Amino acid sequence: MTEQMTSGIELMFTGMGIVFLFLIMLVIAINIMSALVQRYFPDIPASKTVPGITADIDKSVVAAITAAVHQYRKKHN
Amino acid sequence: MTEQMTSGIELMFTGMGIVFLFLIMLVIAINIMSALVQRYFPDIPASKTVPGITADIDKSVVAAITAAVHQYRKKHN
Amino acid sequence: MTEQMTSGIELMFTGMGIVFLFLIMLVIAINIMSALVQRYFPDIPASKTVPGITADIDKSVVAAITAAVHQYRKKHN
Amino acid sequence: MENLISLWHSTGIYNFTGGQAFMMLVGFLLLFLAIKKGFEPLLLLPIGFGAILSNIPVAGIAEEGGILYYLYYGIKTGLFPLLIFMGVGAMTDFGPMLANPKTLLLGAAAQFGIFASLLGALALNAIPGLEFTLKDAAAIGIIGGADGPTAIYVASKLSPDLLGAIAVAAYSYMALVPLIQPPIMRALTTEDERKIEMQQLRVVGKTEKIVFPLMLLVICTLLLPSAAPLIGMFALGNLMNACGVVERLSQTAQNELINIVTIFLGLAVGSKLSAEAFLQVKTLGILALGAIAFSIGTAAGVIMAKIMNKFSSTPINPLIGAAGVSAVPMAARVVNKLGLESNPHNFLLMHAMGPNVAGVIGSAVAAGVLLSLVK
Amino acid sequence: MENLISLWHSTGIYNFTGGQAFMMLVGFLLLFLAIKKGFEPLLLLPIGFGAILSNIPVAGIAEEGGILYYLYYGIKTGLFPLLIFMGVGAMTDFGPMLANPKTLLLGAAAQFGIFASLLGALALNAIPGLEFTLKDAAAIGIIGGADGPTAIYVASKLSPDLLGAIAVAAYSYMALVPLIQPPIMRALTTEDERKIEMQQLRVVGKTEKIVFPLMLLVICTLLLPSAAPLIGMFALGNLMNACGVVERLSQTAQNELINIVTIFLGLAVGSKLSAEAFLQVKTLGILALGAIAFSIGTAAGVIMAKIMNKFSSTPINPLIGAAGVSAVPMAARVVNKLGLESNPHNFLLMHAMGPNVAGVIGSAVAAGVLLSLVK
Amino acid sequence: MENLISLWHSTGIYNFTGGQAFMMLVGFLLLFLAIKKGFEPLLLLPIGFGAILSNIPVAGIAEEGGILYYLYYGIKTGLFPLLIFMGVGAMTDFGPMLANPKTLLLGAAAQFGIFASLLGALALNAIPGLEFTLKDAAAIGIIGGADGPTAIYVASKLSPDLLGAIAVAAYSYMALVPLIQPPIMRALTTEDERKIEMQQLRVVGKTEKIVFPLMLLVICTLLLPSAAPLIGMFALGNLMNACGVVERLSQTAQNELINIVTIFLGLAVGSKLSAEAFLQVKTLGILALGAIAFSIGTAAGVIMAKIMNKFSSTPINPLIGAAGVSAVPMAARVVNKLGLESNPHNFLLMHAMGPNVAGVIGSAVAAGVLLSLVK
Ligand code: NA
Ligand code: NA
Ligand code: NA
Repeated sequence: MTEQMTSGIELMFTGMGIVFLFLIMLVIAINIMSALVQRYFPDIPASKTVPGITADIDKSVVAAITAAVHQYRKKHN
Repeated sequence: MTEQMTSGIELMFTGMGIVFLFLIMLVIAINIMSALVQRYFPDIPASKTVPGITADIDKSVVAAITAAVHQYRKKHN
Repeated sequence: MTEQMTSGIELMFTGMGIVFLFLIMLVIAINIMSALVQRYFPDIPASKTVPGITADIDKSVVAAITAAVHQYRKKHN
Repeated sequence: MENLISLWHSTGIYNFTGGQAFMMLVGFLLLFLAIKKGFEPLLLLPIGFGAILSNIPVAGIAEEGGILYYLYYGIKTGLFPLLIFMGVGAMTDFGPMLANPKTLLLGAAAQFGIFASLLGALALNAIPGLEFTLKDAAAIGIIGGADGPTAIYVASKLSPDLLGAIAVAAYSYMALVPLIQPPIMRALTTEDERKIEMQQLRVVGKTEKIVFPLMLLVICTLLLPSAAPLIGMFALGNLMNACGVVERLSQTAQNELINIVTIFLGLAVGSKLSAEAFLQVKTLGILALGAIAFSIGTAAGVIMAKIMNKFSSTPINPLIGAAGVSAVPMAARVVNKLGLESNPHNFLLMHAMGPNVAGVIGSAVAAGVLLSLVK
Repeated sequence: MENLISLWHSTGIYNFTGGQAFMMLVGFLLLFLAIKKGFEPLLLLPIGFGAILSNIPVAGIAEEGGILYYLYYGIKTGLFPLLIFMGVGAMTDFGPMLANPKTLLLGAAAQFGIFASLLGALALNAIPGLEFTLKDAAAIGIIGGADGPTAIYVASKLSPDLLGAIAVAAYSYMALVPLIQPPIMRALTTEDERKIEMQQLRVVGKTEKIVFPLMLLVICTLLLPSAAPLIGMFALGNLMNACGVVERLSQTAQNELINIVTIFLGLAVGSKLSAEAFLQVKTLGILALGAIAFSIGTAAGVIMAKIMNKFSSTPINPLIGAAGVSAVPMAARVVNKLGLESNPHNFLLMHAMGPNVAGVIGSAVAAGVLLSLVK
Repeated sequence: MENLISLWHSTGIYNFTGGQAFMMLVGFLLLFLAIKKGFEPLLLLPIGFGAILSNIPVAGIAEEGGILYYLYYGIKTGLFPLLIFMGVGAMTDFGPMLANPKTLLLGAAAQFGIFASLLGALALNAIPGLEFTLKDAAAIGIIGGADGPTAIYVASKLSPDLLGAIAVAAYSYMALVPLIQPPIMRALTTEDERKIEMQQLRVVGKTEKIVFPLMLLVICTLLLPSAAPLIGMFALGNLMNACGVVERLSQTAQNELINIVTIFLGLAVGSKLSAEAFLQVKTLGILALGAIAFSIGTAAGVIMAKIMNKFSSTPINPLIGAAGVSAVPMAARVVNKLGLESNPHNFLLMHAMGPNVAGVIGSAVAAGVLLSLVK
């Protein structure tokens, strides 16, 4: 086996080792962090859309608005 | 006539010649391409707006939406 | 007092002098300009929003549209 | 006291040269034309402002270390005009042209303005004190292409010192198209000709629109690779729009990217409006030749359309030849207006859009010829 | 094995210096202030992140070849702060100021903070170990201008090593305006003064708004061309917005362009927050002087307003003088809040916007003075 | 006449080399795949177009003075891939991963494809005429990361000559994920395993999402600072989005900025598709190794998931291991599809998103290892 190949194999072991080490550390850190945050800084689950409002608009209205926005964009850009 | 002028005139003839040659080639190529495409790869005429939907919205609604979009943009930018 | 301090104090007087001189000139220029413009080039007060339209849309409609725009943006970006 | 004297010596009043003052007035004139007269405001406003900024004494905004100096690299490298061209490509619909490809020839004929004014520039060398090199003449001629980014691209390569005047002339005359073209168009056509109605154009499918920019690029590669930077970026923009699968890139190219580059390009062009470069008899020559270029281009387009009308199986309204100079979409609108004057049912806009966008290709081709032959 | 040792030698743990660790904590502190305390998050978040990135050992993100190194060119050339200033100009409405031009003087008075803290910096040289040059002192003083891009622009020209600390101080104190200003404003005014209602402002027409930025640029050119880069780009943005004919450019300048540049500028400023540059007694001096600058500027504005109220035919509420430091629009909001506390019908927001935007001009003028006199 | 000959000598027909013609065909093939087959069109369209432009004879678009030459600086400096990574970070939701952190290990296992194909490249040196250095092998291996910007970043640092082929392979195989992965996934799992339903994920709060990118950066700093440019810009984007206080910056990073950079990056990558660099046996090796890398990565992910399912208290469907290669979000969608095939009530999309985004981190870490150990 060539020297290059040897260093390649070594690289593979080191590399995969580091990748696993890194992500295992991350798993541990996440677990600790999540526990701490949920215990000491709990927050209301983030919900980006306001479902109440969105649900009220039926699809045809959304379609109409989408088209209007399209028109608006075309005119204004 | 100066030498410069001579080369200018020569440039004019060469230039217009190339321009025409180029665009004539393009006309020929378009004709061939259009024939081929319409024969072998016909597609439904592209229509970017959906007229049905757009037509349904009367102008005042569009105006209202445009204004709303304006407000939205101001707030969110 | 150090020489540096002296030049600092000098700088302060010159600086504040220039700042005031500049802005006083600007005040004078604005007064002249406004008088001239209002006399010779009067224009209808600029109003960027069209209050009539905006007022007609009640808040819930605006909210609905805002949500729709949001959806539209998410889909189209 | 020392400070005060040093400050006084650094005021604009103390340092102003007549040339700078004059060029700032030119800048204000451009702003006036842009804002009050609506002359191509998107470009002439930043150009005018750039002219003012670069002629402020002491500040050195267009000199090394100043912002306009750095922005000018975008022109020097060709980046800015080519990115604008990409954006324009993305905004261009080749549908009307593909529906009636022979109108491409009108976009060829109208380029005669370019070469005629090139000759004109050389002829002006007869006047003592004027000395245009062949490169200068070519850069001036390209004004007749009626296409801003092409003119800036060519001028930056062939004659950067004249860039300011050339860009100003190009955009000003594009804005003046509704004044320059109609008399020429009326003079060269009869009332009957202007009344000619044209057959409705077929709808061009998506596949043709996708294939076209690629075909254009191939022909350019084979015949005239020196035009490939311009034609290539134009075709890229057009393809991004036509293909429909990279909508977000196409939108950005047409909007934010072209807007950013427009501001930078305008300012950088303005930085070439220095007193030394602009306050020369040459500039008057450039302005005169630019007007001639537009006029001759218009005339050549109309005459070509008249000839084609003679030989064509379907009627061709000679007015649409005027749109061949490009100046998209103004020239096409002018055609439409004149058509409606003679015949209220004659909507020529779509028919004029074909030669109009063909004119963009035509002047890019002419630019390629000049870039490859003028050395 | 060799690999493992070589890897160990390339870990952060192995290479960390105390200074880097400390500066990363500073970065996290800035992120905390930005995200949790709402301190100017648009700038402090990228600055804080840039501080972290540039202090990561081994990675060399702020050294040649690293991304922050390249982004810093945008500050070195002045491009980034000037483009931000253009965007700010496009967002600024000079209407309230034009309706009551004498409030411009409040924007002049508040610049006293700049020169007072400049003197303060020189005075600190008495402390052994501290050594501020006149350039350093000027760069520190500009914190009192309460205007981020101006501070960064001046610091990058006069004292790039202090840039990080100066930018952080400037933006932090701008965020702290609601805490710093009220006690000073209350101390210097009586309850009756705070109750003063001001006359409603006239509506300013479009033409005046178009002419103003041009007039501003002309005066700057004549009196103080060294301020022309700042004032010029500000006026350009303002004109683009006011004229109404280049709406798409104005929108891009206010949104996408300023956003892109803000990210880049913040990161690049962060790259100057290295341990060697920041972990010095100087930094404490800068932070102290910054607070003094804001306080003195506020006081000077309020006192000026009191004086003007004495001599003015129409009543002037002294509180609006505090808005003269700029810190747009926070300072104006603080004024409004204090006005409402004393008199629930007293809406001072619009009246405070005049001095507020005047303060931006005022500090750009002060910047011009410093750039032209401090060598 | 001289002109005509000179023109003829400047045509593409006269100057075409076979290599250029072939590379233009490769460019057209990429356009075809992008437009008609929907292969990662956002990148492959500009790359394909860039390939065409850079192989146009005479024009020199990728040589000094040409636009692609200048755009390539954005890759050389690392700016473009890192900005894309920032944008991707802003678009990434770490919620599903934070809800089930052990799935991160799947994103680790799938990186085995990188190192396996690195070995493969070295093994190919046995074939006469092929000569991959360790740097080349590392750059090729990173294709297995299934992440475009990471591959481009690493290749530009380690083996710029292979950049074109590597980028094309990376994006092509990402587009081919729906073809490459399913057979491997089916072969390695039983029907019963594919039917496994997973517990619904808890909702992850905003604070955890804010803290995560910072934590990621800290761990990266401590363990592997050579990955910090990639991880750092990714974390910055993610933080800007998660924190909610710099919405306008986050939006710009996800939209206009990433779009602009994508166009530029694609064109610049295309400029590395020159005949000399691409028309080598090496390229075939790269394409073969890329496919192997994806396959092995997929297999490693699935096997890891099977092992974890054995030891886990809650059930883990082995299919989600395939998503560990990244190729966001295609790989997760493929998982979802296969899950539904075996069990119509089995929605694995969210469960697969965890390993999917973990795979992005995993390949950035692998990139850091390669950048720090391969010299
Ligand atoms: Na033209
Ligand atoms: Na200020
Ligand atoms: Na990956």
